[in-house]
Amino acid sequence: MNTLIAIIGLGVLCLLFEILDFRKAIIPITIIGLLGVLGLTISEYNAPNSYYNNMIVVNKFSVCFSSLFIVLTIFLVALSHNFYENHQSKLSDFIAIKIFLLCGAVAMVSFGNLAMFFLGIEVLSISLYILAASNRMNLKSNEAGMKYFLMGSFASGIILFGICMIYGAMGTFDIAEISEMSQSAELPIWFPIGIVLVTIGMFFKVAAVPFHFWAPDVYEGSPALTTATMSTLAKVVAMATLYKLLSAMNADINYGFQMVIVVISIASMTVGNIMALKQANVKRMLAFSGVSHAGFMLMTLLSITTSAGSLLYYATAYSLAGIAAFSVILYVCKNQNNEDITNFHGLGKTNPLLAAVLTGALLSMAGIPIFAGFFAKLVLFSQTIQAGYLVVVIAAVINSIISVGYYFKLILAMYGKEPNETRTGKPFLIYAVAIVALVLNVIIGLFPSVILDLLA
Amino acid sequence: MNVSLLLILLLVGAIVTYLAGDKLASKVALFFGLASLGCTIVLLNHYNLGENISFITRWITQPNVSFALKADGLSLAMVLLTTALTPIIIFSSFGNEYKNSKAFYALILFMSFAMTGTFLASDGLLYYIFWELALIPIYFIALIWGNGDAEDRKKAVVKFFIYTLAGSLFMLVAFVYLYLKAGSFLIEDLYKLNLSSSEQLWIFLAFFLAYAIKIPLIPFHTWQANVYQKAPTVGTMLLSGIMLKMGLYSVIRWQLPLAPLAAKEYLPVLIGIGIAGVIYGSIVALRQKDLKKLLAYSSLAHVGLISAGTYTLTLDGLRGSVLQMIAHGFVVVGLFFVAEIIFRRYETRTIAEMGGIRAQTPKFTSLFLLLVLASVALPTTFNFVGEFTVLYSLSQINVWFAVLGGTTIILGAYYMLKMFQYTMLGETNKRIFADVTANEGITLVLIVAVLFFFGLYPKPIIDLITPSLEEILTQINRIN
Amino acid sequence: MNTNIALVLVLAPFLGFLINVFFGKSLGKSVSGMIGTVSVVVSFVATLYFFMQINNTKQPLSIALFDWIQISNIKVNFGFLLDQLSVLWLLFVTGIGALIHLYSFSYMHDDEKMHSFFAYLNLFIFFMILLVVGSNLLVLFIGWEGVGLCSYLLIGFWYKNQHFNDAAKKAFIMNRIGDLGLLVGIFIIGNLFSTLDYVSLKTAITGATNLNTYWISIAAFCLFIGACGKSAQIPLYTWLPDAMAGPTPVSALIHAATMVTAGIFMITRLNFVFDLAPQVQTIIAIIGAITALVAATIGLVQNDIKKVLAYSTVSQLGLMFLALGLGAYEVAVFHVITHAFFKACLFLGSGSVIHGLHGEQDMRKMGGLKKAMPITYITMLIASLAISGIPLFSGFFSKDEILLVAFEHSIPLWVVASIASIMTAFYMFRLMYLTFFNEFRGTAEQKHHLHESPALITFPLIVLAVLATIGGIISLPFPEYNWLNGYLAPLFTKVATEEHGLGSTEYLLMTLAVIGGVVGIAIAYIKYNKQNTVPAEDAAITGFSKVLYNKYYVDEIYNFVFVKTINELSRFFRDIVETSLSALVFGFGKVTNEIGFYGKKVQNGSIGLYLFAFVLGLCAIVSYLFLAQQ
Amino acid sequence: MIHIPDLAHATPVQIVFCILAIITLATAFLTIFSRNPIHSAIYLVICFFSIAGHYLLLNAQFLAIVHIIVYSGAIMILFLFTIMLMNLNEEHEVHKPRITRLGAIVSFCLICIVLIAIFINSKPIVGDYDSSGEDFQSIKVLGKVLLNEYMVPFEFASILLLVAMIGTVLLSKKEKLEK
Amino acid sequence: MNNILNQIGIENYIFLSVILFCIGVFGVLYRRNAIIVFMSIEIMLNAVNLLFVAFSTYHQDAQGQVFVFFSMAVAAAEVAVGLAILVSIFRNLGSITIDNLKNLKG
Repeated sequence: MNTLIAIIGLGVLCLLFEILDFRKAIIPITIIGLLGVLGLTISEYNAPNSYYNNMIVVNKFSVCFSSLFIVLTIFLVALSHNFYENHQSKLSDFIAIKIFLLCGAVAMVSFGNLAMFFLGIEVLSISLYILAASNRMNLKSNEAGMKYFLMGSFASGIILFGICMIYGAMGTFDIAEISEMSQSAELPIWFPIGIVLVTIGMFFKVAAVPFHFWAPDVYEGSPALTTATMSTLAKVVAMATLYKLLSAMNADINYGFQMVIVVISIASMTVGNIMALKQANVKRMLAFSGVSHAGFMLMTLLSITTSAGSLLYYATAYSLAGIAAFSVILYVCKNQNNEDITNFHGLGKTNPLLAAVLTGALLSMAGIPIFAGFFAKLVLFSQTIQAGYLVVVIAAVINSIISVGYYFKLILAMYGKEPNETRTGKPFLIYAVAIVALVLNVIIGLFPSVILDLLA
Repeated sequence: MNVSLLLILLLVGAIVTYLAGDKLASKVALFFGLASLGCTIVLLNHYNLGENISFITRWITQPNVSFALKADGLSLAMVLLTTALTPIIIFSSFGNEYKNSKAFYALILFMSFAMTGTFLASDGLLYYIFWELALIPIYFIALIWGNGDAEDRKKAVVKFFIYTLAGSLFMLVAFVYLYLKAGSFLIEDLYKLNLSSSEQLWIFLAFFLAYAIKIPLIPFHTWQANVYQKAPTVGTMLLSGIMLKMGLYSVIRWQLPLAPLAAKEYLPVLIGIGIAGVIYGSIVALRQKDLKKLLAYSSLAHVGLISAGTYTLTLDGLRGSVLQMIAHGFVVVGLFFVAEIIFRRYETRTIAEMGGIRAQTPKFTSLFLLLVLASVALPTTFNFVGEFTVLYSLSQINVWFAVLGGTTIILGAYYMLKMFQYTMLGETNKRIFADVTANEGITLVLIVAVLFFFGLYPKPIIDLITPSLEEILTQINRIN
Repeated sequence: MNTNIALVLVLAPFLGFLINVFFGKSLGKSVSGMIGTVSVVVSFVATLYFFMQINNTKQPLSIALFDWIQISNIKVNFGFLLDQLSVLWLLFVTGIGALIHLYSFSYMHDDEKMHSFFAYLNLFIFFMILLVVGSNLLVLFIGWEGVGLCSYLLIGFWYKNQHFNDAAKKAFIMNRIGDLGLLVGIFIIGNLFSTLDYVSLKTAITGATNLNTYWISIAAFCLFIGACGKSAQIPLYTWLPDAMAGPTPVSALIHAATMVTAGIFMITRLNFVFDLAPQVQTIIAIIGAITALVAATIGLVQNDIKKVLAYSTVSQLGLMFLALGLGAYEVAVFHVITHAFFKACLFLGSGSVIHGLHGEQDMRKMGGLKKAMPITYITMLIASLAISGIPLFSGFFSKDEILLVAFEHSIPLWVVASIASIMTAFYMFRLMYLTFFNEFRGTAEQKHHLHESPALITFPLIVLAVLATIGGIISLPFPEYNWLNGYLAPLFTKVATEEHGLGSTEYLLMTLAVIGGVVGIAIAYIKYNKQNTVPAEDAAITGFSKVLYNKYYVDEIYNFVFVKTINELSRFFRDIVETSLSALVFGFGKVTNEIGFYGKKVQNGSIGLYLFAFVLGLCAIVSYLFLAQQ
Repeated sequence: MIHIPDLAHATPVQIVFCILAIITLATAFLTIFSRNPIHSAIYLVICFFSIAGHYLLLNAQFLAIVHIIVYSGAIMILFLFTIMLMNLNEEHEVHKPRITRLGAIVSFCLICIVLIAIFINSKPIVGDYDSSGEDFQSIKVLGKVLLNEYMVPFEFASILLLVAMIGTVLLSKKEKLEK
Repeated sequence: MNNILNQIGIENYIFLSVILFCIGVFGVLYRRNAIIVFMSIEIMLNAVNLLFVAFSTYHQDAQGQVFVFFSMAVAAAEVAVGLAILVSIFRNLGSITIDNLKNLKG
């Protein structure tokens, strides 16, 4: 609860700064503020509580994920400095929207009532619609915003319908009550329908096949920083929320539902990876890679009672790698009008450090050891095998192999090609974010218990 | 004093080398390579005195993973191979100029680190991590410092990486499965498992895929020749000298004890695959135009024989293959170095463009010939000891295996001598072939000396590896 | 003491090798030659010491040095066994070796790489000694492969000529085919008896009651294949004539006197194994007889002086195998020794001729050398008489014993062997007449330079000629004077040939053999001396003699059946199998890439399509869960 | 099971429901089918009014009023403004490809059939509906619920609106630096 | 107070809502004019709102109606943002046909 309030306060503060003409201070203050919020959030780790008639429930799950989101936001805000250099007059808006986005995200993992869930997801989505379309003179950005908006609202409609069904079945929006009532034998069919519809809506948000079509287009069209936000923060949020929804409402995940998850998970991995192979645009490639990672993360739903820790771990690993990768992309494509892979040619020679960071990030996503991505996959595999879904794991393994194909395409471009231009300037924040994100990734890769034990 | 010191040394070496800058990198790397060799020898001494040099500590609680390094004779023998070859390989590269050499030498040491780790790890996951880690440096070494057309090289290297990764991921699944059964990744705990024969079969297959690609056994070898050809010679040496042995070592350490029933059931098939590799590799090698490719196929033939020996599941087979692994490691490094020496002078690897070198440099010729002879397992070379033991073990299973596997001594002689004839003999080449430099000479002499010393007196190594092999064998034979 | 002397015996040539390899060039030709020769002489002296000792004590010496290889329960020791057989072998190996070193001293003096020649020769002697004195099959195998290696090095000594290199390679590879057989034989023996040591093997076999004769036969057969390779028997004999590419002393030492007899040594050494495999013995005898005949027929028409001698060697080896196959080991050994004397003499003589003619080897371009090279002529004549089985020369005794044994066991074999002997007499004298009689047919330039070889060449010739003459006395066909049989008796488990006096049959046979030899010589005399026929030019050879001249086209057949096949197979594997395997692996990547390519077309940017997919997905999930489940 | 009200014995409420339902569905369809966006907008307004009628039928007067104010009053005006702004009166729409229509119709039929089939398949509600007799939907009660229990979401909705506001500003504001 | 659902039945409301929702879905798929698509989405949301109220009556519970307020707020916010995006597209493209938005694909 405190987290939420603090974040909102920070957002408002941002807007105020603009009015007070403290534009220069916005980013530092925000970062410091967010660090404070992070501390505040972590302090609640051992104090699970629920606030305001169960509207907000703070537990370990919410604290952990909120902290992850805050960390990601810190990175994203830090990257904003460089990215919005030429948009100073809108800086406060951008930052404020990011912070509100964060509070939507926090609401989504700490809701105790479906109203909060719905509002949270809408705050998040609307912020993203805006961010996607924020490059108003660029048709691609417009298109991305429009596509995202149309499909997102469509999905919101589905989610709303689902919530309505749940309400029809239970007569309440309170998660705890729903959870309690779902134990009773006589349930109207509305409840499972509602759950399924909400799940489908969330599938859209995490971009799982066949609800993924928006992702590559939107990722490609949006400004790079927004893409970074979507592919790291938004995806992780949506996944965590889906997990929380299904686990908190004690939904009956029967055999059929598990089959659906299995199929969607495998389809997401496969389609995402295969489609990514032929992409020339890096953002688009990472969008498809995100689709496949969504498929991986969906595997956690198959062992929902025990997999919170592994989801957190996977999400952390994936998003940290994503942040590191995107900071390099931001740097490389700063003054380019596209994010084609050709921009990366020879980066290994012109800028070995960032090339190494990007390589590390991609290796992490591909699941190569010592990077966190490896452990994430390992834990996931072990949980899924334990749950008895060896088939999914085999599919996941085959997909990991395919994924190496396109991750290495980028690495090859960096090391195997001659550079076609030189870049000057060493934006400190980008370097800092890239390195810190990757170092964090490696650290949790070396000491996975740090994260895994949080939600064990 | 325990084996973790060795790993730390190599890792620190990699970092220091990178920091040392381009000029000093090679020397620093050599220093650390030698230091690790020294360290290995000291450790070996401690081990022989009966001290415990293993190292184990809890790493991750959930899943239950330990940072466990266990040094028994087998591991130490392989570590010795790694740490002995690393300085030799580094030293062999002194005649070449590499761009960004600090990264190059750091990667070599890092790879050495990862491979040493693979040989030492006694925790499944740790082992897997090292196993994968070893892949990354060689990928970059081959990609960045390789030779030939960049596109072709990329294709070959990526194929290699994806292919090997593909195999090892299935191994990971197998490990996860075993972990879920045993609740720990520690090899001791995994050994205790009682798996049904169908489980063993699947686990065996998963491991087999990983190892068959890494070793490589036919028909999983298609990456090999291309990568050997494209990689810089140092990379090729690392790959063929040590990395292949990772696969073979793993068969002995992990695959056979964990799934002995499957190995026993499919014993003829497995040996057959190995022997098919011998014959196939030898025959393909006959008509190779590229010297490095020829050596790659010869390597294919040799590892085929080694794996056949391993899958006999007899003490002789295991012992012979370990001996042969070490011997082959040295000889193949030497041969690739010879290819490099010629390349330095003639800028070619095509055999047809060589010839008539002997008249110009008798010393080099003699050393080359000795390596060729070691490669064809002439008695008194280390390779003979290994090959003889392996063939002997094959004959214990079935004489025909020995006969077919033994064709290596005919075909091997055929292609190696043919190669020797067309690279070295004949009318004096018009192009001048400068005599070997001191560095080159020392490297070759060292290798040859090792081969002949252990060829005459393999007892130290036999005594080193036999107890641990016996232990593994009891593990293999625990269920019948 | 014995150990040390044995070590000196073995290591002296090796030391010579090392010195010549490392310092030969700087030491100069004479010194390096001296070192080479002296080291072999040292070995010879040491051998003499042991010979005396063993001849007196009749006790074999066994010397263990160190543990070498460990397989299963077998600990293979690196050790020596000095008994009657090995010492006898050592005697002529080192003895003839020393002579040939001496000979080479002069013969190779013009060659710039004389020091490496001596190094190789020394190395050869070392390996040969190792082969002979090894206490077990593995040490024998070291020597076995080592002499093969030296043979390779020496055949290809003039490495600038790729044909010579081809010949060297061929020799090595064909030897290796045999080596594989030997190895497999060793494996089987090891598996059967858990030991590779001769002494313990012998105790194991003689002491055992129910032996697995099936496997022993197979082992014996495999060992015989090994012997075939090394001793140039059908079907692995083709390398030996090609091996004449090497310098002549090499041909004399390796390809006539010593190395090629290794097969006989090995079979004799393991006589107790072969005795248990009568079928294999029969095969050995038959192969030996056929080889003797086939090689002799080819020898009839060869024009290269060394090729004639080479086929003669093959033929003689065939006779020895015949004896081995018939269980007459001591007879074979006897023939080995006499053959070593006269064949070395012949080769060295031919070398002297070639030396005199500056490298000319074609007999059609020789003739009339009798006057220019009297010593060579006389020594070669003696050796030729010996090989033709003219009484009182050593060859007479040994060959006659073989024929006797053959007659005792099987008339057809005796007939074949006899024919081979007659042919031998014929082509040897064909060689003599073409080389030494009538007029010189070479160029004037060569004629001008004709001269007798220097003393260093002629001295060994004389010594060998003497030995070829009197060598027979070690095994006279009278039991009381047959020293050799008595000397070797402890080696053999059963008495192969009954010690009996000479009956009338034997005398008859002997007479027949002598007549045969004389007839052979007479035909050669009529044809090549009286009529002064010169063999036709290569192109003019027709009919069956063309087949013979081309060695029954065996090389061509082998080339076609094996070498070509394997090369074609290699090409097929390289071009087809490798490519398709590679394509298969790439195929996976390609297919996924293709799918990705088409997948890109599906993602066409239309919101309508995306929503359609959304709705479809929703319907599918909902209907699966709520309609299909009921 | 769906039970079609027997018109002969239908209560007034049922008749009203039917009429409202028909109006709702018909205007919704017309909204989609009319070519002129303005017409669509008008039909939509009618549709919203009919929905408000449903609310009234269900005795949710406050909600009905809010609904009319928000939807018909605010949102529809926004739509109309935009339409006017863009001068979209008629036939701006390009010809729809057949495949689009087909796809739309197929998915419409599918989703309709599937959803309806599910609800038809489901267990019918047996027995009377609860009637607690308590007031649960007067303004007073709604206000209490909204500002007590649902205080946090209520406040949070303001964030939502704030974001939307900032967003629209962001999307329409011209930048000084932007050229 | 009598429960009105006794006369109409919750099923009928569900069917009505479902059909209305589906019409909304249909509209989204059928029309290419972005404004009409927005309207269709509004129809979808309204269908759900109607159902909320019906369920609220069914459960005799105010929460459902409260939720409708939130849903309205969300709808309003969405429309505002959506129209803002639409306007900028119109400015750049001169059209609001969503079929023209096909630059991003593949």
